[in-house]
Amino acid sequence: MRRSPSIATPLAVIGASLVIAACGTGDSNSGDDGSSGGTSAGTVKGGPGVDVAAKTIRIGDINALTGPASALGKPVAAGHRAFFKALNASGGIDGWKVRLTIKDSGYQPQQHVQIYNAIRNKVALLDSFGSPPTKAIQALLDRDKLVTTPASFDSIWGADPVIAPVGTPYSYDIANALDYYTKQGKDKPKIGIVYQNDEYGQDGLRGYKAAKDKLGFADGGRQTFKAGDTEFTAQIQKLKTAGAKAVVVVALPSSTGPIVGTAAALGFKPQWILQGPAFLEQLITKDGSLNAKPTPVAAALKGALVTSFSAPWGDPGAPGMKELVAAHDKYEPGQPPSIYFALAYASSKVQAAILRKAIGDGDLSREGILKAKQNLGEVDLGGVSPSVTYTPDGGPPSTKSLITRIDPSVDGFLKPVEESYGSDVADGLGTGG
Amino acid sequence: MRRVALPALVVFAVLLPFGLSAAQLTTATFVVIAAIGATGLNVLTGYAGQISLGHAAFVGVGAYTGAVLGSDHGLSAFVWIPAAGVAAALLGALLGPIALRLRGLYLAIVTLGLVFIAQHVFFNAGGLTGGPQGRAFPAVQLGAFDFSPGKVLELGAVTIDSSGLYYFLALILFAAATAFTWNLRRSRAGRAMVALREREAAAAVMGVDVGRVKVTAFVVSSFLAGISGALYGSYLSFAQPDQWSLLMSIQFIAAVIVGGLGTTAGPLLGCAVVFALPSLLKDLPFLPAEGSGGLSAGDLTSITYGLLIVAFLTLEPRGLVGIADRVRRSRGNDTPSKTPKLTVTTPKEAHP
Amino acid sequence: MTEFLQLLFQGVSLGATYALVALGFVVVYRASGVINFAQGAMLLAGAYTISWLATDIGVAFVPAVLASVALLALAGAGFQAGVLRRVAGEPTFVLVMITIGAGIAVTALIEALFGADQRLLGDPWGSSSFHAAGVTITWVKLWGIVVTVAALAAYFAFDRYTRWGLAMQATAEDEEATLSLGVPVARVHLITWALAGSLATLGGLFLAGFPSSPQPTLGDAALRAFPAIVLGGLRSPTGAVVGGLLIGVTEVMTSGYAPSSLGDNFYAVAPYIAMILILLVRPYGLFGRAPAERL
Amino acid sequence: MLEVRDLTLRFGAITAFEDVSFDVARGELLAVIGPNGAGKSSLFNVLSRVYEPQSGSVRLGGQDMLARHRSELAACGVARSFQNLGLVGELTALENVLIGRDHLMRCGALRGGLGLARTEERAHRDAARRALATVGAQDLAQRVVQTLPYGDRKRVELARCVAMEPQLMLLDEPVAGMSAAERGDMTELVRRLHRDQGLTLLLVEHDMGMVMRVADRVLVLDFGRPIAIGTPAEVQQDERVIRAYLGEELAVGA
Repeated sequence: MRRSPSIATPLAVIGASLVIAACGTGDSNSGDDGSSGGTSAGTVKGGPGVDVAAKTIRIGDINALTGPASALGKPVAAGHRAFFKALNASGGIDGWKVRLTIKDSGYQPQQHVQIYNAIRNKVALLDSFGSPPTKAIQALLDRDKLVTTPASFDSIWGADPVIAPVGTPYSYDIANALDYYTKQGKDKPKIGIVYQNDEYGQDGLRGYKAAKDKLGFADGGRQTFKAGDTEFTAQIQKLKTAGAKAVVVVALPSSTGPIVGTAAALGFKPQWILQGPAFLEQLITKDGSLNAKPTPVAAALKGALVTSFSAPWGDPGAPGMKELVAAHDKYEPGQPPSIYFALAYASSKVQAAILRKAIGDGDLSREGILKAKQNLGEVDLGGVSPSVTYTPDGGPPSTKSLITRIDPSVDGFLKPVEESYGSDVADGLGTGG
Repeated sequence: MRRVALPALVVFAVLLPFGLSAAQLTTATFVVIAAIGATGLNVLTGYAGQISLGHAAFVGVGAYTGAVLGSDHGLSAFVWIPAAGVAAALLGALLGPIALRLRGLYLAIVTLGLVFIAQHVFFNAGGLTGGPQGRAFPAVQLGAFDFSPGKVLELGAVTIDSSGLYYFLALILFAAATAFTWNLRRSRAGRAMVALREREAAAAVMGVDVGRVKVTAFVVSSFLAGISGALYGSYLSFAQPDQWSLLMSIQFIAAVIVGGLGTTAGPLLGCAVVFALPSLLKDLPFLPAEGSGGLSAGDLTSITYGLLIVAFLTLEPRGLVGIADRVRRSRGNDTPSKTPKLTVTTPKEAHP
Repeated sequence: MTEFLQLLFQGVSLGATYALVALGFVVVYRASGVINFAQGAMLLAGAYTISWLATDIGVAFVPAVLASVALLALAGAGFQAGVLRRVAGEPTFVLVMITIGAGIAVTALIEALFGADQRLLGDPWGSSSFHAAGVTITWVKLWGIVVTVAALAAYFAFDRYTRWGLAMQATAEDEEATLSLGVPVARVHLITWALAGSLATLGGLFLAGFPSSPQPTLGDAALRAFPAIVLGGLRSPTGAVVGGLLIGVTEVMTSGYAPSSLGDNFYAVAPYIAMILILLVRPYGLFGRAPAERL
Repeated sequence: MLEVRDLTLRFGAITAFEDVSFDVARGELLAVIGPNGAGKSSLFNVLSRVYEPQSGSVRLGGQDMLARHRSELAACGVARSFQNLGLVGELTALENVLIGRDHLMRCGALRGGLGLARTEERAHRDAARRALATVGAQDLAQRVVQTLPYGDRKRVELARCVAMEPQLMLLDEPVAGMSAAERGDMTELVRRLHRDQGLTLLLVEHDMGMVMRVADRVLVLDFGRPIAIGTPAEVQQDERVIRAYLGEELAVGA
């Protein structure tokens, strides 16, 4: 006969294990495990991801090469690669070479955490793609004091010393663009906004609201949508009925097309103001190159304002552009010209500047790199993006926006109208959150 | 055989973290956390035969309950972890009556709708969930134990870091959940669930209160989903409403099916495959390095992952436990274990 | 009023596309009791095949569409013969899970082959439109409705007047009995999957048409067709069409008129809420009947 | 004890049975017979609340059965077996019998899962074993039901009915599909339950041999109408019964 069925009562399992509660946790002496050549040699102190003997520094890049953001992640990865290949080929940073480890998290926070834990003791600096995944590792970054450059422009990054965003927060861009737009005309036009119902959209909305309060234009309607939607008629119809003269679009390119296209079909032709990520070269032509077949929405997008991350491709007005295009042509010729490539290139440049300062200070430990970042001061990005400034006080690295206008007849389709536009509205925004 | 296997498994599970790299331990922790939720779904789908694609909603409710009580009200993890289960269970109890009216794949689709409705609520209940921006989740604090990143537990020569602590906490809760469902399956309620799965109308005639049993199955299932969600949110530390997606539900149901429906070992085995496989595949040496052009490792991983599910279920529809059975039988001992086949009653309707 | 008519037109046109997708689900479900979760991936594959033929290869648009419909029909039948036939008789949910796995693989394959960037569809309509009673009607939407009606008519004629249609109905009623009558049930299953592939392609075509474009997220639209099939009743082709239209109109109308107290983007969940409410009243959908209970 | 009055069941235009009335006294064994399609199984399904009748009443010990949900019947003292077996194939015989005791058990999922229901569980396992012993299947307790031969499964099902501790037992073709020897055993078993334990039984059966041997009275249905009721001997002589069975073998004796 079988014994009556039971294994240890679940309660007992929990109870027994809690007996160990006599002990407790303490702080780890973090950071110094797992690094190769972590001791000081010569005059430079090493740290995780730094090989002092071989003079190499490893930078991690947790990117989104698959999944919903992969259209943006791929050029970003290419930009990082191109910059460091060019840098190493020209002798590196005072003889130090930089190695890049690129991993794909598919824009999933859980994957991001897993990958982060895999590489955290092997890298000296980190690139992290996207707001949600970066927020998932933010507590870990703070713990590990790992200086991280997010490919994301949430206003909130300015408040965290280990995060080094390279660029102007979304809300600042919107505020600046609206300031610029309203100052072009004499009367106060009605302005509406269409935004994606996520944190990216919310940050854009924050800029819109601040601008509306400060600049005093009339509300032309606030419409939301979900990423992946294909049907926008109702939203557009409402903006049209409200009589919006200008409409801010905080979207990803896959939604920008349908939004602008629907409006055009309904005979609604406002001044479009696109938040940087809403634009992609493929919105204008088949493969994003100048003479390829135009898309059905290309005509409607002509003249739209775009707060771009970076100067137009090959912009002669930006001294840094020449070097960028050269690096692109030599190392990543397969990547079509993209503002994301330029953005990533610029952010790598900031990382190199941080490392250069840390090497100069003789301290490549995590603490040393963090100190270098906080005391870096202004970094000139050669006009590719507005220059950025890092101080111990934190705050956004840049409050200026690069405002461009869509022109399908030029390479990259963006024509700068203001290289570095600032406004009181933007300056009053703070880091939010 | 079984008497050796269980202690051996326990020893293995306890020693495992010390043989893993930080990344592998993270993966293992996520797997065990997910296995708690899968154990719940195994009760609902494996025992009671109710197919739910809504598990992610319950996981999300648990996670947010934990966050609100633990972070916003500063309660102890002794409170917010169980409370997360209770909150999710309450939602499950509310849904049970709806499930009573629906059969088979109709229920699957309605629960699929639940995921979207829950996401809509999460997106709009900004005060609780942070809205679209997402919110931070509290680290577990159990008395003197602090699970925050950077804290370590030193037991003599052994050091356990934050990931390790989460791993062990999840392991203990998983063991408790498994013991609970093991007992359940061998008690009145568990038998009633199996009877319900096989012959709903006949079970009722035999005196099984079909309504109550269904609600019970939903409650147990969503309770464990809630616990799993609380730990998941806490370990992940930050999440946005779209974290609790249909994909997550599909991963859970895939885990219990791949593991072997209605079996004791199924949920853990299935979770190991479903939640660890993608990260393991990515590290295969023959895949091209990320960003080196051509097919990306990420794409290849997804393709392989999908094809593996297809190939696996085509070759062994009874799941991993079915394979274990085959191996055992080919060695010539033991009768096949009692892996039930889930027969969805496909309602035959008359239509005009 | 104009606004209402405009939204109504958009709703009907969206609903027509959902109807195509929903019919694809129902055709498979009727014959085999399986909900094909790979329908979204098939739709995506259809849209990309059209785009690839029409813009990369340079095939004229109409032949490109016809070729894609044929290719996807073959792919559907191939999947049935190569995979699903091997697991015939296994629990329904194992089969459903297999379709989920196939969906994941196909979606990832498309992304790997074509990249995540948007593409051109290669259709002749673009953004061209005309006006009627103040309502803007884009040609692509109008054609969407026309093709849907034609496809549905063809399907119903096939179902009603050919022996395959009768065989499909019989298989749906009782597979074993049908088999014993000498109906080649295996071929019936092949045909249903081929039909599902064709219908998905047409659905993909119009979902990817202006103002949208072929992009990897298009497959998610199949999820929105779920409420449609449940509303109508999983086994009822008529129900799929009515359900599809209902869901399309509900979605666009709530997008236009839902009060903001219901939360942002209420339209995205309105179809599911409608579905649940209707199922509470009619557990087998509008056109389904409760099955006779078996002991 | 059981009073059935004017019971009518229709499926759309098809009438399963019409105006069926009969009584079953306490301790009586009433057999329902009739040609295929006479409505016998439908009658059982109405009595066990699977089908909803269009009209009529069913009372058990004075209580209105039609007001009860089918899952309450067990608690009211009604047990039934199924023509196509109502067993769960993956479970052991013992577990199947235990399902029949569900309505007699009180511990819920929480206590069951925490392992706090063992006293109750043990008591009911003993009762279930006794029920298996009653039908001579005590050795089958730990066997998985789907591995058992058909005759044994029938016995396990009968054991479950016994374990339900009913006042009224409905048996749906208990010897269908059995070998001659098994039929003999089963007939004996039913007779013992009836005679020795004083159970009230309602029996649907095709096997006239069994019916004639065990039944106190017989109700004959034809095309959904009761055409005769009486002792086995009376019914055998009834002209309408003989006419109804014309062309069908009226197997008398064994």
